[in-house]
Amino acid sequence: MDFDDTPDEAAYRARVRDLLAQHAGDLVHLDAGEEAADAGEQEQALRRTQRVLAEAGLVGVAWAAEHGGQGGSLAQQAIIGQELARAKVPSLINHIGIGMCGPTVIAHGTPDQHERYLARLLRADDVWCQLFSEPASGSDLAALRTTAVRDGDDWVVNGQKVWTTLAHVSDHGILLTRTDPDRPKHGGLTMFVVDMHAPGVTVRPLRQMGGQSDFNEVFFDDVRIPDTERLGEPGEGWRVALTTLLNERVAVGGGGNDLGLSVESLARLAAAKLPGLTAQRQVLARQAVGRAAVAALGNRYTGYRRLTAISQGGLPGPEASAGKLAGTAAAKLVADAGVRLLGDDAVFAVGTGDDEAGRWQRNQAWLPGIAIAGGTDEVLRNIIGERVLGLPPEPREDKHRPFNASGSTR
Amino acid sequence: MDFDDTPDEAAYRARVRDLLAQHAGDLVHLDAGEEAADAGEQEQALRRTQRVLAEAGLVGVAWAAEHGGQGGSLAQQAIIGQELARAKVPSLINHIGIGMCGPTVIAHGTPDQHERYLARLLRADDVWCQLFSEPASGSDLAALRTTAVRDGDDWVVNGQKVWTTLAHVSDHGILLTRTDPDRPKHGGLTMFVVDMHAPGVTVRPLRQMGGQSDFNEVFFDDVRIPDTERLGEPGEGWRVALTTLLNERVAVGGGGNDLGLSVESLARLAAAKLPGLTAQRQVLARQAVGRAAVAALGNRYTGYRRLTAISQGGLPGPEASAGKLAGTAAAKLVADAGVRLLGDDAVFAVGTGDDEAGRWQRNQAWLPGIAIAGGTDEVLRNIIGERVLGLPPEPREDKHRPFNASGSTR
Amino acid sequence: MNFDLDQDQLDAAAGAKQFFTGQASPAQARAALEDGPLAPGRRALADIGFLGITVAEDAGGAGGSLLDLAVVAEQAGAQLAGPSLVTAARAAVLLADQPELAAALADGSRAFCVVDGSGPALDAVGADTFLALVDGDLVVGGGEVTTGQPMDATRGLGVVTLTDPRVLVAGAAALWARARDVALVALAAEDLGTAGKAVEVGVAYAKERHAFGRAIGSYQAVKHGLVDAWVGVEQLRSLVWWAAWAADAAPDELPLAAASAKAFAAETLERAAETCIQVHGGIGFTWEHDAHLYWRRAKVDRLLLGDAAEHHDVVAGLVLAGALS
Amino acid sequence: MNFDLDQDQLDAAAGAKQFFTGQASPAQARAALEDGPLAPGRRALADIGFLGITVAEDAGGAGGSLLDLAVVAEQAGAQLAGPSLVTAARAAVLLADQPELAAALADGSRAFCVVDGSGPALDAVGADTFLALVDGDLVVGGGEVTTGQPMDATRGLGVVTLTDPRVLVAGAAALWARARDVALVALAAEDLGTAGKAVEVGVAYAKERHAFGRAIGSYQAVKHGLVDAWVGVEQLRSLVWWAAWAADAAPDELPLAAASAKAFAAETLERAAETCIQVHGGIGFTWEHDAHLYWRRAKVDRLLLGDAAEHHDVVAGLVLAGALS
Repeated sequence: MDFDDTPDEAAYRARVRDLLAQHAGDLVHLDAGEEAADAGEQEQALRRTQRVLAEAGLVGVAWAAEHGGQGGSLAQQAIIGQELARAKVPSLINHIGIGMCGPTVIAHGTPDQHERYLARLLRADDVWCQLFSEPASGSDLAALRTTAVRDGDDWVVNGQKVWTTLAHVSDHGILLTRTDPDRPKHGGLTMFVVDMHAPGVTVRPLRQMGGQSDFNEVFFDDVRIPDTERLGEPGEGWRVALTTLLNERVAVGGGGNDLGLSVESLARLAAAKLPGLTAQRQVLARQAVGRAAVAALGNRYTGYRRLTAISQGGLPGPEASAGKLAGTAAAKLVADAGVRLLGDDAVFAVGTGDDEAGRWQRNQAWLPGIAIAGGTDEVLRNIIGERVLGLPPEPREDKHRPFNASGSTR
Repeated sequence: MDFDDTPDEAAYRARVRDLLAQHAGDLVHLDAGEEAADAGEQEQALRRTQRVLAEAGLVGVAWAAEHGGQGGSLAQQAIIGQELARAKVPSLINHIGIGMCGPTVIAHGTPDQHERYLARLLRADDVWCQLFSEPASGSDLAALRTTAVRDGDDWVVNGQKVWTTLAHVSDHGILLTRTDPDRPKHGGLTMFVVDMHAPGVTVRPLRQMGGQSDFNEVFFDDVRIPDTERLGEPGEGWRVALTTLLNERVAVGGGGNDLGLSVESLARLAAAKLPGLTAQRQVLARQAVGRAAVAALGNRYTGYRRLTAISQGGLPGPEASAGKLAGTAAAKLVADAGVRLLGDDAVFAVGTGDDEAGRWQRNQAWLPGIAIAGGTDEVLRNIIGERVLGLPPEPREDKHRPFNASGSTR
Repeated sequence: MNFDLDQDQLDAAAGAKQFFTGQASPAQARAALEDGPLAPGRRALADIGFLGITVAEDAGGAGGSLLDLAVVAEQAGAQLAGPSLVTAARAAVLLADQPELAAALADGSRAFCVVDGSGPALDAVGADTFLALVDGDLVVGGGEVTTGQPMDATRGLGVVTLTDPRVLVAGAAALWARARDVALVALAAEDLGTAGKAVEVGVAYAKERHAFGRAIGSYQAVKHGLVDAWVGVEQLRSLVWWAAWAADAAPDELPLAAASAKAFAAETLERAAETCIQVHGGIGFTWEHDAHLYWRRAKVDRLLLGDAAEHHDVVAGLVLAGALS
Repeated sequence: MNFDLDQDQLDAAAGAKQFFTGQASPAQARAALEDGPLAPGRRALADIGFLGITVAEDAGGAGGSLLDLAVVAEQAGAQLAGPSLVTAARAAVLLADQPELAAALADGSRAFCVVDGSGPALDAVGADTFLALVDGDLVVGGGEVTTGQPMDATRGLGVVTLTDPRVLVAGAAALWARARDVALVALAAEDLGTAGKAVEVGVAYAKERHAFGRAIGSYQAVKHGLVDAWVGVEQLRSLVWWAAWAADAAPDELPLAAASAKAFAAETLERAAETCIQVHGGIGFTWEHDAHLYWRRAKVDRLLLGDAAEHHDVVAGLVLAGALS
């Protein structure tokens, strides 16, 4: 047992670090939490950063060489992630495309689609998004209602998607539609690549309770998609989507990173604030800080176990869901300990909101979403209960009914 | 709003207090938690106490006069309960008979059964128990497997009951059996009055995790019950049992009493122990005591609202389930605060176990059972969710299948 | 034993519900986050008489009990109304022997704010008359108000610097303490209303929203979460009623009852609001949905007038001193 | 990054599982409540070499790491074995420079007990050699043991009065502190085993027991409770491994890791044991069922060597002093 790189990993890390230093002038660098003033400029800078990294061979390393990747390992990909963070280079703008859309196109696309999309995706010439969730189908994804109807060589799409990360800057998306409502819910779905600039596509940012907009709503109004943009056979959309979701798990990974403000930032806040509290409040604040730290450390070291499995060539299994569950719980303890230390300041946030109090206040308002987005706590518990512990699923009355006749259409 | 008796209630209370004083010499008196050394003597004394109270008109006051009661109100019954507690007279030995078995016999029995049983029950000439639960049917009561098969003028009973309070001292019981396994689970049940001294009835005390035995197992081995002891029609047992369960709710009532050791005993313990703790431990112990007290008070005053409803002539509804849920939660907080104050002493309990530490230790070991006995937390939450909040029930696949063919037989 | 509202109080609650449903809403609380006005606002609250419920009749109030005020405050909380009846209840106690100021409280001609310590004060924004305890005396004066970016804009939070304070009542520590306890009860009553509403909204959605072929409220994870929140609301209701009753009928019990109600309110509202968001899934954490407005109220109110830890400590102190025996 | 057991450790765990499954059980823990002997007992633990895992080779031990011991301790915990490997691990540190005593620890010829303060000490019952820190010095001696009626009889709890203590190591505060941290890790490892077993037993029952026509494990209330307990066990496993690794490979991290593991162990085992009882329903709180034996272990272990509050405070102190940066 150790926490060091293997010789191979160390050599790879050195090469990555070297490349990042070499190209430092062409990359965006941001402190955590910092944002560029102009969103458009920011987008261009992030696209440029990804192109530079792609040209240096640091994007899509785990993809096969024939698709523009390096045929590398998930461990190498994790090392790149760590080194980017260390160099304060923000996440790749096309992380959804690389992690989810690209692998889906690779697995189910035609050679022509591979040719047209993959290289451009890795260079961020095209940014991609994933269009699955709908207002009436969140946890129950297969209940989606966006329809695609065959019309000559095209399909005509109508409906609405939601929770679409990056849709506002995307050029393409993978789009899950219902093409046969007479079949049971999972059986009537078909996947497409959609041009986000096509007529009839409208993107609207979705404002969250904290005020920020991490997601979009996307409306499809008689949008025409050529049949050549289909991914997989008609009616096979659910199977195609499972590829995407498996890759989402690989991409998210439950790597044990802190969600929201880190336990280190809690430690700094506590060191600054604790001496000013009464003796009684110090006792209580220390309990809250200690408990939050233990939870965050438990999650962090559990993440190291998963990284070890990946580093040994494994794929993240359903137990990765436990990482998000525990990470969410730890994040809530960290946030609450921070707010407790700040007291009134946290709710009141005098000034611009860029101060410490404002940061913790925003963190607090962002947290309720993390127990929902990317799989609600309830769905994650079902996944772990059924796929890890082997507990029986609940009875499902909806699985075999024609979608038209199902309660899901309500 | 007030917490006083109405003039009628005050007059009734005075009369009860008077009667209790008058008969004091013939009644058992015990401090809370105290027990007689000899169980047999204790049983006789409790039977005698109930007979004296019955003759004074203080037993079964809410029963109709034609059945030996006083035609009084539930409020009067509550007043008697309070005054018995105040005079340190323990609960009536036949409280199951009065609260549940008697009302079931009244509602579904023949005039002959009324004649033979009710007066003797009120005087504790016969003690009664309720034989419903089985090893394989706890929360899912209707899944019971004890069979009764018609044989001439008799029914022959085989099977096992469990969690039977008072079975070891009972003379009669109401017994729910399966008489038609080909019908759906609720449809094939029949209720009987069983003679607990009949050949083939074996009672075995069931030891709980804390060491005490509040319940029994009861085995039926070819026990013959004359058809004249049937309560209700064959196949109507579930409907008869619902009468019993409704009356159980009335009897238990969720009256807001502390479960386990009282918040007052926690206050006394805290006053004694707190000064000996470090400043840090005092802060934490005060948090635990305060939180437990608030929970206990919330439960107590919610009980007063239910008592008010009864006092105004209402019947306890499904919201009484909330009383047990909240009472259980409060009891856990009280127990944990007490154990926290005692620290090592609580787990170690030097001496006879009759000291303060032993009492809190026993309380702690008794608590896990209260979240289960008399309706698990989970079942209570279903009841409140469905009958109070109107949330839809879960799909039930077992309701309409013949019992023989159901998963419930596993 | 008659631990229930009487018919007048039930009627008052129904009237208040109608008023607040018409005059305030989560939508207006949302608008207040972007500088919209408070709803229903001081003027409307004065006109319907809610600012004077506990003001003496000869000062133009209704001379009602704190319980009368609590049933109205519950309805105010359900609609996230502002300004708060907490301030009205608290000022009415402080101004019991000041008929002119009390009349100005009841008729809304002055906008009061009661200031504790140096933290943000409730209803400071727009206030013109400030009450505070300075060196044991009750003082009144003007004030300078600094505003921030509070989680909940309906609370009118501001940090106050008193200007030109003059002594109104010398040696007013006991009066101040009673007024603060009364404020705790009124705040717990508003929180009761908000928490009850959050549960109601969650229950309604759980009946309507379907997933995997059935209403999500049929799943135990959703059902049991709502039940626990509901049970908390009903326990809170009992504590609020007890505390409000005690204020008038059993003043010795008020400190224990008020601290209990406030401590329980803080945690009950927080859980109810978080449950409301969680039950709604994605839609529940959007700006346009009401759930976060209940949640914002919860996050602010749990700290107002002392958090649960402070009041649990108070309860422990009273219990240790024999309050339950 | 290789945060996993190696093949030797996996083999050791499998061997230990076989040993403890054969030599100890909840049934024997139940019998111990009525004065039955500890199982497997000191003799058997010495014979298989488990008392000497971390004793130096030249003192007759295996010279293994704390992680080697932790994987065995986990299996001991799963069967509620006694006496505890916590004592062996802790004494091995204290006796690092005392080859004769260390040999007597490893071969079981002496029965050790390590005594902190005045509370009940682990493995005091039947011990003949007591180690304690007196005025900063490590002392060894005999002792008089007073027994009580502990919740869990497998822990050999007793209050110890030292007799004839002699100084073994002068100025041993740092040694004592390290030994105590090592004890925390071993205790957390035993708790990991007990908690894992309680979850396993609960899961098995939830698959088998039916209510309302389906296995109770299909109900979310049951399923999610077990999942939360399981997630806790896996987090605890990571903390135990980290702390055990740190003891040998990164001693600076040991205090933070050990306190974290012990704090988390206390609450994780308690929740797992309570979940196990609750899942079993009525049968779960009977004397004859194993569930309460896990629960008894939980109720005792959460207080042994300091409760969660004590260790959360330690963690906070270390974090505030920069342990994470």
